[in-house]
Amino acid sequence: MKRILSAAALALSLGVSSTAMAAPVKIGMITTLSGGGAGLGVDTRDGFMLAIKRAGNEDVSVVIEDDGQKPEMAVQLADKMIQQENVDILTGIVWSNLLMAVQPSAVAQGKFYVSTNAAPAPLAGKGCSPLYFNAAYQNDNLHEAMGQYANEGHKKMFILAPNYPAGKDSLTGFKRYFKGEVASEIYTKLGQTDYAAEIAQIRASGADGVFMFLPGGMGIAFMKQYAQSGVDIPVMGPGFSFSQDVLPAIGDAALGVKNSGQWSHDLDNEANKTFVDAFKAEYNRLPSIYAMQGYDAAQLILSAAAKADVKNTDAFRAELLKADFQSPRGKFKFNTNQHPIQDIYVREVVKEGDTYTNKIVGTAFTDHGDAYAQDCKM
Amino acid sequence: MTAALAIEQLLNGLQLGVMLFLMAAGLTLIFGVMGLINLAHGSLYMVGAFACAAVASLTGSFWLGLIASLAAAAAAGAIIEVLVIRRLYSRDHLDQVLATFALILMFSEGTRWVFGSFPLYLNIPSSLQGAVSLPGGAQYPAYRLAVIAAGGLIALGLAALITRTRLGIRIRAGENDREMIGALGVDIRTLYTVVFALGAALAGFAGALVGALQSVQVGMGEPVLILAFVVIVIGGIGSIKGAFLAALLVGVVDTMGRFLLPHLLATVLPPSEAGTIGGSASSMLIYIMMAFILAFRPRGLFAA
Amino acid sequence: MISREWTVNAALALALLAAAIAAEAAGQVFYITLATRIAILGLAATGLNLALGLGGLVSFGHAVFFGIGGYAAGILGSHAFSGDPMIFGLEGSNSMPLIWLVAALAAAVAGVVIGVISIRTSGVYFIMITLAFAQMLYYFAISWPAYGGEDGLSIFVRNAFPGVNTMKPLSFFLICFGALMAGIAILAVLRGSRFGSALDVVRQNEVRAAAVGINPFPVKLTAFVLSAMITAVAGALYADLNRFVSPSMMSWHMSGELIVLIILGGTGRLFGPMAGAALFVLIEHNLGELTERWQFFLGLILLVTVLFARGGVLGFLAGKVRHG
Amino acid sequence: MAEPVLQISNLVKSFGALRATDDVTLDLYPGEIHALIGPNGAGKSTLIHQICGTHAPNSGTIRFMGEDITQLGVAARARKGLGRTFQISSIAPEFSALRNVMLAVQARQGSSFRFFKPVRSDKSLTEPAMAALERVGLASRATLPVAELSHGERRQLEIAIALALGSRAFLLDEPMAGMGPEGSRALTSFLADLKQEAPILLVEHDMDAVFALADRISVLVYGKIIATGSVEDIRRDPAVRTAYLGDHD
Repeated sequence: MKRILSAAALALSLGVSSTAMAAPVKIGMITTLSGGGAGLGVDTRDGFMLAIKRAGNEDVSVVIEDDGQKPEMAVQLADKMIQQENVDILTGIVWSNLLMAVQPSAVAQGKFYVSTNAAPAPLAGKGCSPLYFNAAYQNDNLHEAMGQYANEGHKKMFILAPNYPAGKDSLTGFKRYFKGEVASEIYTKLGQTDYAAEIAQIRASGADGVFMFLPGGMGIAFMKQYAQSGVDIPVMGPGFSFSQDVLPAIGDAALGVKNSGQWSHDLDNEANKTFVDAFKAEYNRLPSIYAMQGYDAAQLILSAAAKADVKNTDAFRAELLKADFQSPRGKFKFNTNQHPIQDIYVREVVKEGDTYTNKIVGTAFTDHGDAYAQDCKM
Repeated sequence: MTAALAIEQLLNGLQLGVMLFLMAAGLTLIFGVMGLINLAHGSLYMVGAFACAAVASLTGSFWLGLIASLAAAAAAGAIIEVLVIRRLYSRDHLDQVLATFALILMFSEGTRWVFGSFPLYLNIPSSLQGAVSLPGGAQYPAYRLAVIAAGGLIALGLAALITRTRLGIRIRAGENDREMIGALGVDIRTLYTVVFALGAALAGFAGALVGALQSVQVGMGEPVLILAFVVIVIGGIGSIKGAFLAALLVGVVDTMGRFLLPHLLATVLPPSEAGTIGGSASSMLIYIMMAFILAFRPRGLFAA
Repeated sequence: MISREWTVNAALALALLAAAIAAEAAGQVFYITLATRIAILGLAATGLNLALGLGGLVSFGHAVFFGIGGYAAGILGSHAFSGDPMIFGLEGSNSMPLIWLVAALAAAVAGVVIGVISIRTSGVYFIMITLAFAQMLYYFAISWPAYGGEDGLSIFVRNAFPGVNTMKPLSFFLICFGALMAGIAILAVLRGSRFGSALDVVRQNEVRAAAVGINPFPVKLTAFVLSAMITAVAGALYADLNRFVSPSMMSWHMSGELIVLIILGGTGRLFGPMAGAALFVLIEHNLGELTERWQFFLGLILLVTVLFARGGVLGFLAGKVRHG
Repeated sequence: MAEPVLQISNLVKSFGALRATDDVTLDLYPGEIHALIGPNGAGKSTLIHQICGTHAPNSGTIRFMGEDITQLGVAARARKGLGRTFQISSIAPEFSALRNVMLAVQARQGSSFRFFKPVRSDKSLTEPAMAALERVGLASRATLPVAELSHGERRQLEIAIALALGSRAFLLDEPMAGMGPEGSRALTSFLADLKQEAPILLVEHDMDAVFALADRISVLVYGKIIATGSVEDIRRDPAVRTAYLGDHD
C-alpha cells in the first residue's frame, strides 16, 4: 500500500496551526499492515500520522508501505523508498528481525532510521550507527524492569519465552536484574498456541512467580489457558504482552497482571492527556504503546526538522539528539547509543467500565538506559 | 517428576491429539472419498473460530457460538466445494495444492477485511471455568477435560456414521470405487458436497473449541493444518482410524517432547542452553518421528 | 526453423534485460531491483522446475534449499566481513562463485538426505513429507542462535564477483540475469539428454520406466538433488540482493510461492518460471500500490489461473506444449 | 534339449487366505512359444507380476538364463533381457513412438545418467530404434505422438520396445487384445518369426491365435497349472476340457 499524505490538507480539516519547517522532509514508513501482526503496524501508523496531522505542515510528506511482516519485503520496500521515492528518513518497522534486515542497508545509503518499536541488541551495541535513532526503548528494557520488580517479594521465578532471539534477549534481560532463584527457564516454539505442557510444569515447579514474554496471539493463548488451569502463582510480563491491542482478546484473564512499560495511557502529564484525547477523538479507541511510540517518533522527527535541513546530516542529527519534544511518557532523552533514557513503570491490568487497560502502580527504574551502550563506538 | 505432573501432561497430550483428530478427520475423509488434498482446511478452522467469537460476543452465549461455528464452517465448505473444489477432483495433486493455497490467501485476507486485524475475544463458557481435582492430587482445567470428552464422542460418532448409516455406506463405497457408486444411483455431486461440508464442520468445530482456549486471529489455522497433515501422513491418508491413532500419537509425543527433552538435556547442560536446545529439538521432534515412520512405512501406519 | 515458443522465450529474456537497462538509463534504480528479483525468483523456480516440471516431483519444501543457499551467502560473507574463522577454522569468503559452489554442495547434501526418504513415497505423501522436512529445518533455523535465529543475518557488504562492482544495481542484475540464463540452459540441455528422457518417462509412467530397465529411484533422486542445487544458488543471490538472510526464506509460504511461479508461467516450459516470476513480482508490486488487500486478489488471480488458464503465461503467448 | 531360458519352480504367492499362485512350475525353451491360458481370475496377472518383478513371491524361484533372479527388481530384470509388454497399453504417452523405443535402447546401453549430449541427434540411439520400428512395420509412424497411434499400432510399438531392449525372452501379455482380424493375422505371423530370435511366454485370450502359434500350452486354473503340453495334448486333456474349454466347444 502506498499513500502519500500531505500534512497540510489534513491540518486544514483538523483546524490545527502549521509550524514552519527548515526544509521539506520526506518520510518513508514501512510497517506491518497485513498478516497476523497487522494490529501493531496499524497502531504505529495511526500514532505516527496523528503527530504529523497535528503538526500540519505541507513540507512533511509520508509514504506508507506494508511489509507483510516479511524481512525480504521490508528490504525491498526500503530500497524502493530510498532509490525511487527519495525519502530522507525511514521509520515504522515493528519487528526486530525486519529491522535487522533494513537498518544496515538504510544507514549504509546515508538515510536516517528512526525506530518506532524494534530495538534489537546488536543495533544498540556494536552495530549502532549515527544515523540510527530509537524513539521507543531498547528491547531488553521492559524485561529488565520486570526483573527489577520481581525482586520485591519473589524469590523463585519460572520464566518462559519463545525460542527465538528476542525471546532469549528477554529472559537474559530479566535475569540481568532479578536476584532470586530461577526455578526453570523454558523456551517454547515460536507461534505455539497451546501451553498446557508448560503450565503443568509451572504448577509443579514450586515457583512463587511467573515471568512470561509471549507477544501477540501466543500471550493471549497463554493467559486464557493459565486462568483456567487453577494455578494461582502470579504472572508478570513486559508490556508487549498486555498492550491495548491484545487486552480485549484476553479479557478477565489478564486482570491484575503486573507488566512493565515506559508509558501508560493514565500517566499524568499534559502531553499525555493531549495525545490520548486526540487519539481517541481521531480513531475512536484507546491508544496502545505502539501508537504512543509511533507518535513520539513523528514528534522527534518533526522537532528536528523544524530547526535543521534533513539534507544536512550532521545538523539534523544534532537536533535529533536533543530530543526537543514533549513525550507523553514524560522525561525522555537519548543515551550515547541514541536509544532512550527514560523511566520504566510497573503497570497493572484493570477494567475501566467495559474497557480492559493498564494503570500505573509503581516505577521500576528511573532514567534507565540499556546494557549495550558501552559497546557502541560512534 | 511426580505422578500428578505425568498424568497432567498425558491428559494434555490427549487433548492436543483429540483436537488434531478433528482437523485430520476432515482432511483424511475428503482425501479418501474425493482424492482431494485441501490446504484450505485450516481456513475453515479459522472460519469456525471467528463465527463462534462473533456470535458469542453478540449473544453472550458460547454454546450458540459453537452452533454457529458448525454452521458457518459447513456453509463455507459447501460454498467453496460448489464454486471451486469440485472442479479439482479430476485434476492432479499439484493443481489441488495450488488452488487451495490460493483459497488460503483469500480466506485470510477476507477475514481480516471483515473482522479487522486484531484478535477477537472468545472465552470459555462459565459452566466449564476453572480446574477440577483428579485422583492422585492432580488439578486439571475442566474445559480441557470437556474437550477431550467432546473429541472422543465425535470420534465415536464418526465411526458410527461411517459403519452404520446410509451416508457412511456411500462414503465407503466412494472410497473403494468411484464409478461403482455412480452406478448405484447415488448422486455423486451431492455426496461430495455433503462430505466436504462435514469435514469443514469438523474443522470449524475444532476451531471454535480451540479458539476459546487460544487466540482467535487470522492465520490461526496454518500451524494446526501442518500438524494435521503430519497426522494423516503418519496415519495413512484416507484412514479415519489411522488419523485417530496418529493424532493421539502426535499429541502425546509433542507434549511429552516439549516437557521432557529440556529436562533430559538439563542433566548434561546448563539450564539456559538446555532450554534453548531442548526447545529446538522438541519443535522438530514430530517431524523427525514422521520421517522415521515413513522411511519404514512409506504409506503410513494404516494405509487405506 | 524457429518455433513460436522460442520466439516468445527470446522476447521475454530480452524484455527483462531491456527493462533493467532502461531503468538504469532513466535513473529508476528501484526497477532494476525489481528486475533482479524477477531473475532470482525465476532461477529458484527454474531449479524447482527440474524436479516438478520435468520429474513430476511436487516438492512443497523447496524453500529449504533456497534458504540453505541464502545462509551459505550470509554465513560465508559475514565471516569474511568479520574475519572470524568458522567451524574447523575455515575462513569465510565473499567471493560469489565460491559461495555458489558451497551453496550448491550444501543443498546437495540436504537434498540427498531429504530425497532418499521422500522419494520412496509418492503423490500426496511426497508433497507432505517435503513440506514436513522444510518445516523441521525452518524451526531449526529460527532457534539456531549462532547466525541470528529468527532475526536473520545481515550481509553488510554485498559479496564480490571477480571483475564486477556488485554494489552497482545493474552489474548485480547482470550477474543474476546471467545465472538465470545459465540455469535455463542447464535445464534445456538436461531435458534433451538421456537423463532428461529417462526422467521424463519416469514422470509419465513410472511402471513403464522400470519395465524398460530404467530404475526410477536414482533418476528421481538425481533430479531432486540437481534441482535443489540450482535453487540454492538462487537463494545465495537472493541473500545478496537483500543483503540479508533469515529463516523466512525457508517458510512454507515461500515453498508455495515457488510452485506458484511455475504454474503462473506455465508448467513444463523452460521459460515458464521466469515468466511466472515476472508476473508475480508485477502483481505484487502493482496490486500492492492499489490496495492493502492485495493478497486477496493475488489469491483470486492464482485460483483463476489454476482453474481456467492452466497453460499460464507461456500457454497464452506460445500455445500448447509440443513434445517430440 | 537345450537349457530353458526361463525356469519357474514351485512359485507360491498368497494374498491373505487366497493362494493366487499355487506351486507353479513353468519353463520356456529357446525358439518356442509357450502359451499360458486360463479363465479370468485364474491368477495369470499375478504370475506375470512375479515373473517381471513387481510382486515378490512367498516362495519358489525364478531363474533366467541360468541365473536366479527371484530377488531382483523390475528394472534389473528388464536390463537382463526379460522383455515385457503390457496388458493395458501404457507407453510414455507424451513421447513419439521413436522416443519410446529410443528409451529402450538407452536402457539397454545402461546409460541413463548422461547429462549433456542431446538424444535427438544421437545416432547410437536413433538408429537401433528405427530398426526396431521397421521390424514391426511402424517406421512410417515413428514421429507421431503415441496418443495418436491406433490401439493395434501401440501393440506393435510395445513389441518394438521389447525388441529394442534386446530381450532374451519375451513376456507378451495379451498382445492381440483390441486388434481387428487384420491386425491379429499380421501380428500372428510376426510372432511366429519373432520366436526364432527369443522365446515367447504368451498370455492370450484369443484362442485362435494361441492354437495357431503355441508350441506348448499351460493351463492355469485357480492359481495351479493343471496341464502342460502340445496343442493336441491340451485339446484332448479331459481336465482342461471340464475346467476351462468346456464352454468353448
